[in-house]
Amino acid sequence: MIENKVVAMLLAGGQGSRLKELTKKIAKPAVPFGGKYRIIDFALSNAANSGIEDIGILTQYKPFLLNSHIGIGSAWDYDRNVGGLRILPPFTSEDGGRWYTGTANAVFENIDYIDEQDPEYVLILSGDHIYKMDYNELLDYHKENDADVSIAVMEVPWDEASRFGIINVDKNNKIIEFEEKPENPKNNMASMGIYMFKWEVLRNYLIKDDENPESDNDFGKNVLPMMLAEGNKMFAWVFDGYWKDVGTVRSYWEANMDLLDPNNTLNLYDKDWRIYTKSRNLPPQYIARGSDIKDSLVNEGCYVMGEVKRSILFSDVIIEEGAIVKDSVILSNCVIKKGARIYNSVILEGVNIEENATIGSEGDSHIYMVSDKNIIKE
Amino acid sequence: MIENKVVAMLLAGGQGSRLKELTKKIAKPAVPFGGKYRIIDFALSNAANSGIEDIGILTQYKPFLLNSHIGIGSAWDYDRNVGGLRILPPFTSEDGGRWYTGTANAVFENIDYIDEQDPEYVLILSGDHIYKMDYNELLDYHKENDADVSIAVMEVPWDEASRFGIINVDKNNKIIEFEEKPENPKNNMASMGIYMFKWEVLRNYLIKDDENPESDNDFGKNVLPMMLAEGNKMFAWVFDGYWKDVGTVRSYWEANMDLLDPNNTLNLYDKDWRIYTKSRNLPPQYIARGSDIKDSLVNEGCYVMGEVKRSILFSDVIIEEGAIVKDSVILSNCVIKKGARIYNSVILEGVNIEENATIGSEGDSHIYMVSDKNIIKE
Amino acid sequence: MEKCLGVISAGNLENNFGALCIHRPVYMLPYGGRYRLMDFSVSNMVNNGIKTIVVYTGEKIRSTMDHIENGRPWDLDRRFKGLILFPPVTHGYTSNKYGDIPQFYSTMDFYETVREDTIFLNHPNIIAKVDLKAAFKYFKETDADITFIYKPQNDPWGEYVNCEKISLDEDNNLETMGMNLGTEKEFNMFIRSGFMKKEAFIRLVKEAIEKGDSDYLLDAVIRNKDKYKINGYRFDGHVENIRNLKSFYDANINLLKKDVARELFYQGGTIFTKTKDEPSTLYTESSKVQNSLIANGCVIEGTVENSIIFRGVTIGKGALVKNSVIMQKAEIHDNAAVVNSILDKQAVIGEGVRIAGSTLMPYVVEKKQVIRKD
Amino acid sequence: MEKCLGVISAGNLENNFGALCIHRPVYMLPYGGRYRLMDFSVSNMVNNGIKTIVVYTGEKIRSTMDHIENGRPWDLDRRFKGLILFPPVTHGYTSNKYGDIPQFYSTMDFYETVREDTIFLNHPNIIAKVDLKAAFKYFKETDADITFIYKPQNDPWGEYVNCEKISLDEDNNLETMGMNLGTEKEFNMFIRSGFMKKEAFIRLVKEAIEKGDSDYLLDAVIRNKDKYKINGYRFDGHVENIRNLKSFYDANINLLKKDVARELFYQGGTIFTKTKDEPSTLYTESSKVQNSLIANGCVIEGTVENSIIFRGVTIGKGALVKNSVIMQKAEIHDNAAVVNSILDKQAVIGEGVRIAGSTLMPYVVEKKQVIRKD
Repeated sequence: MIENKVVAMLLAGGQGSRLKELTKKIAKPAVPFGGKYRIIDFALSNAANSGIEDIGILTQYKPFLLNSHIGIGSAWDYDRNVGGLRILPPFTSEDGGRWYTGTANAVFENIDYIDEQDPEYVLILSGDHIYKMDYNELLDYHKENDADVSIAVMEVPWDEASRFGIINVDKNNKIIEFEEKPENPKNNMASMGIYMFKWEVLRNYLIKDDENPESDNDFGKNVLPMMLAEGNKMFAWVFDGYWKDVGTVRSYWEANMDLLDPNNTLNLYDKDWRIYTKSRNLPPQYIARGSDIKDSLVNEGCYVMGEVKRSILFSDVIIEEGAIVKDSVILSNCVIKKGARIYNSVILEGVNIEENATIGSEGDSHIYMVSDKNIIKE
Repeated sequence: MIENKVVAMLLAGGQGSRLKELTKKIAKPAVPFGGKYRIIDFALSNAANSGIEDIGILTQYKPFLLNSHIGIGSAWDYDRNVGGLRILPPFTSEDGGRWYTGTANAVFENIDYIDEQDPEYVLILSGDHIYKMDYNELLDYHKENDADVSIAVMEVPWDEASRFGIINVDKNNKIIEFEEKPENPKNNMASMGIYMFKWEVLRNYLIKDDENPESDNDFGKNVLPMMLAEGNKMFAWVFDGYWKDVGTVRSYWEANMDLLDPNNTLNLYDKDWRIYTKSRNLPPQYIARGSDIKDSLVNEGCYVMGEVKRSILFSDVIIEEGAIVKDSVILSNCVIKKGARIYNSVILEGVNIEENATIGSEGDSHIYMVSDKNIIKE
Repeated sequence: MEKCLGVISAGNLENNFGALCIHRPVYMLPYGGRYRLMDFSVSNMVNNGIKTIVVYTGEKIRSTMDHIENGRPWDLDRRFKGLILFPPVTHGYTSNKYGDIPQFYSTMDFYETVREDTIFLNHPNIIAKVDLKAAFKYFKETDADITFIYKPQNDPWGEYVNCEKISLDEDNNLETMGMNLGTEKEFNMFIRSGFMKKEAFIRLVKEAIEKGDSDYLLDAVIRNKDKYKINGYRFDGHVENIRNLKSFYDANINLLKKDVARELFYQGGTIFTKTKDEPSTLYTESSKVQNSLIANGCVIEGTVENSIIFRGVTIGKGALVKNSVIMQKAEIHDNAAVVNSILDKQAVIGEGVRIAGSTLMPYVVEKKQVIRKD
Repeated sequence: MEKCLGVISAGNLENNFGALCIHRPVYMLPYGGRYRLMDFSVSNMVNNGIKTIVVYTGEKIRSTMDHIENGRPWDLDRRFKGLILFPPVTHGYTSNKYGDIPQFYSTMDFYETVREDTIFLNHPNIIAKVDLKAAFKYFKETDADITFIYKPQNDPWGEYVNCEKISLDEDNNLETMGMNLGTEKEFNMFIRSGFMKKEAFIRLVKEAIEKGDSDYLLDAVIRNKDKYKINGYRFDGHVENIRNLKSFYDANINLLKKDVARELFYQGGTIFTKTKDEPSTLYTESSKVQNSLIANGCVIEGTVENSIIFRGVTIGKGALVKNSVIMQKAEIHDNAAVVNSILDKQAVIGEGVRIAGSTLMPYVVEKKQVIRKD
């Protein structure tokens, strides 16, 4: 065993149905974000930048695009033949096949994989969140406290606290109570779904949880409360950077728009903490004479002849002459034809907006999600 | 689409229960063979040497060791981020998860994967067989005949023909009849379970087969007979090299012993058709003063002080002073202690044979399979 | 193309490029916003099915090794086949010789053992998206020993003086090959790519060494042209023949033409290059960009016109960049002006500084050079 | 060890190895049946957690590149960190200079940008399985600028004359460093490995260039030893200091000692090397092997005693190989005899040929040399 070895298990099976058309064909971690990324890139890049050498990706729901995005992990330098990144879908053994029934069960089913890596610590991550975090800080905190589990938490606005799993702590940040979406929260510290466990402790509890037929095999609902009840040393580690769980179409749009704020704390230009993604090897963007781009992020392969304001263009987007795009997110391979006007919209991959079509209006308070089949107003 | 592009689909889900203890913890393709290989290495190396660039490995039963053996495919030069080798276990979609129900179903469930590679031909392989074959010869034959499917066949002894799927052909080797394990075979040409399909044809039949609730979703039993009945162009391609399906303990032992015959047609020393396997990076073997090795294959990491005759030692085997090993196959990490005598045996991985113990005897007609729990006599 | 081996051999023209080639060979010159010249050669071979490519690196090998990453961008970082670098041999027989013949000779073992029977020779400083499969078919069908690829080049202004010129008979067989001196308004420009039977290649190299009469393979071909069947394959697409600073600058600026960009970037497959993980480019409130090619990772607050901007460049408020080629991570500070210039990597143009060249002779700022107002 | 950078710099001793080093640097000499010398350096660093390793290759770079495969055998073929080769610069300031200082200087940019703050310097021609984690801990705990690793070497016969000798005070701080002339029967042999703060390394290199007083880093250290805290870390394991043909031969034959083989092959982790996909070794009816180390892929029909046999060697019927080192793919035909010899790769000893050296001066057969009876 290498000292302090950490294996990360990244839960990437989430369906994310509130994202509607965005997750119709793909799992939530595969949803495009920020001009060139997919949501899972953030957790994967955090792991790579934190020097975590072994990572298992737990997939289940519609893994096809996710598999092809991740490949063998080359973009994150995880393409090692021994260790590195492994995609871990459900499999079958003597007693037949079993689908993952919950977050804890997904890890339980892969105890053999983790044992083979022989780690001291296991880090549970979710592929659903957008944030930059150095997991070494969590690890250091975990070791200082000699904790059995350390949970990353962050302050949320008091009026939103009842939407989260709230964690109550003593003055040393030792966890004394979990409250799952409490009506009257005592606290506004929400769990981020990021857990650092001692592997030997987690291993025992995963087996124990599996033996309980009443359990939903979920970390937040079952495993962590059981550990607390049995007196394990559990600490909360407070994170204060940018973090977003893009659960709805509006929060998805907002999180994208956040990137245009020059003071946004998710600085994508930080050379010391790059977010990596699969490269599409496209040529540079071409900005034509007569175009007008301001306050926008534009990716490779785009061809811009029209007007783009406060918007994000993913790769290979064409904005024709006279088209206007404002306060919008245009995913890859879209064409916004001549004279079309787009406001406050999320245009899904490969959608063509016809000439002179109009979606939304300047100053509109709604968000529009446009697929090739329909427009959802939110 | 690249001209003549072939995607191989390698069926590696087989349980191989007649191999007894050898397949207790692993799938048959992961069974060790020939001093340093696992059975699947032959099909994988054939594919690599034939220049096939994309290969999907269909796993289901106990894939753990197989996954760790294959890794990302580095040993076979398949560790590419786009294309290359992909392990394809069952997965879930909107209508829930489905385990592979048969050989054809396993391929059917991965139509999306194959479509993404966009091949002209799909080659179906099995990970259960030991042979060297240039699949280009099969492809050339397939193209010459403009066949919908070409099946590799080989002559088997007449008295064994009723154990195989027998293929009856006309004078041009066009297939006219399938007989599954016929009591009175008309022919001794047996199917090797290696099929070259036009992908568009196979694709249709996979969908058709899936729609038939009566089908077992098996190539040999269902898909190929249906294709024949519907008048597709099907040809048999005759292979005349070494080929072995090691179905039983005895045939496993025999196939290993074949390698000691200097005239064996499975020449492992052929530099133009290497069999690749995961490297364990062990130091050379050490042959001590006083040892006596003849007619044997010995692998890296071995330490031989005793007598070894007509035997195969896998890696890291220790033969102590005065021990005798004859006509036997000793898998990795075994220790044969002082004075022990082993005849006609297959010793499973990591077994220690105690001092002065005896298994079998010189000239014995039985084969012994020795695990750490028991000895099976066959 | 499975049986064809790609051979990239670049020669040494560094002196024609001044400060741009102090630390890099010509084929490593940045081009088109995110590429190096050689990316076009290698990608075109890979997209046409060539699986093994050897590169004679020349002496300035560090930048090549850093960029090529053992072939990773082209999926050529393989156990078998893939991309192989041959740095120059600096000891033994070949060490003090000029020309490509001694370098080819030093790797004869390699040619004699590989299974490929055809060699595709390529000069990476000439960019052309030739359909190699079609050219290879022609080479095979005519059973030539050597097929040279040429372009009929219209050249009323003598811009292509010193380029290679070939003439062919009515059956497309080679008559002569030499240097174009501009005596005709149109000539057949040999683009220094072509197919050659491996046995002919080996024989030409060995005989040149034995006779001591040629240091360069092309010379050996000419001397022995009657012994081989040599013909030409005509290419009519766009060609950039980059042989000095001016043609390098023009080749970049030409990419602002839609047709040229479409052909070189898209036709016949993707151009692969080393991935840099830059985020998208940010255009701020004050940016104004017209007719320019912009790579990722830039932050643009100023005005950009008719220019090629590489990855990670920052252009400050009030700054003007016009008719220029700005390489990776260059910084142009507020209110600076850069006109008709080439900025090498990480060059810094300080606040308010104004530099300008002419389109005939662009102003070159060296790698990491800092120009400030004093 | 995350913050420590491995630096392998080999110098040029090729002349001491005659025909064995015409085409390879010393650190590429085959060793132990399937390895090259440098495999031990690189593997030991990797097994101790060093993630970035740079290698100053020297001029004979082709064999190095072929073997190292961009770091693949050590899982160092990475996008970030990994193994980096620095071939010598053959242009500009450093091109005509001897010594390691100019080469280090030519890569100053690299040292100034990497995040590691410590450098582990290693000489690949000295094999020692030092527990680098323990040594690094000592370096950190003593807050030294430089920690040299040494072995107390018993040398009654003066075999280690010309090796580096150091003396330390009672607190283990460096007093002197020079060349051992055999005046003492036991001396502290510096094994040319050690840790150094990156800032000290950069300062030493830059000052040496500015003052022009040292071409070698070790010279610069000695000249400035009062400016730095320099101490020693004692290593008591087995050391092979390979500096000429005799010590190279002995180092191979020493692996027949069980203790030496166990320490060098197994202690502290696996030695990784390029994989060759050889099948197991076949011993036929007529083979007789005693006290020998045999790699895979051999076919042995003759007699082998006290020898090291590399991968893919064939030894014919009635042939005798004794006290010899037989490198990869050598062929020893029927009834030949090879005693006290070193056969380089692919050497061929024809039927019935007998060659013999002495253990003090083994007979060397060059790569691909064929010796036949006439």
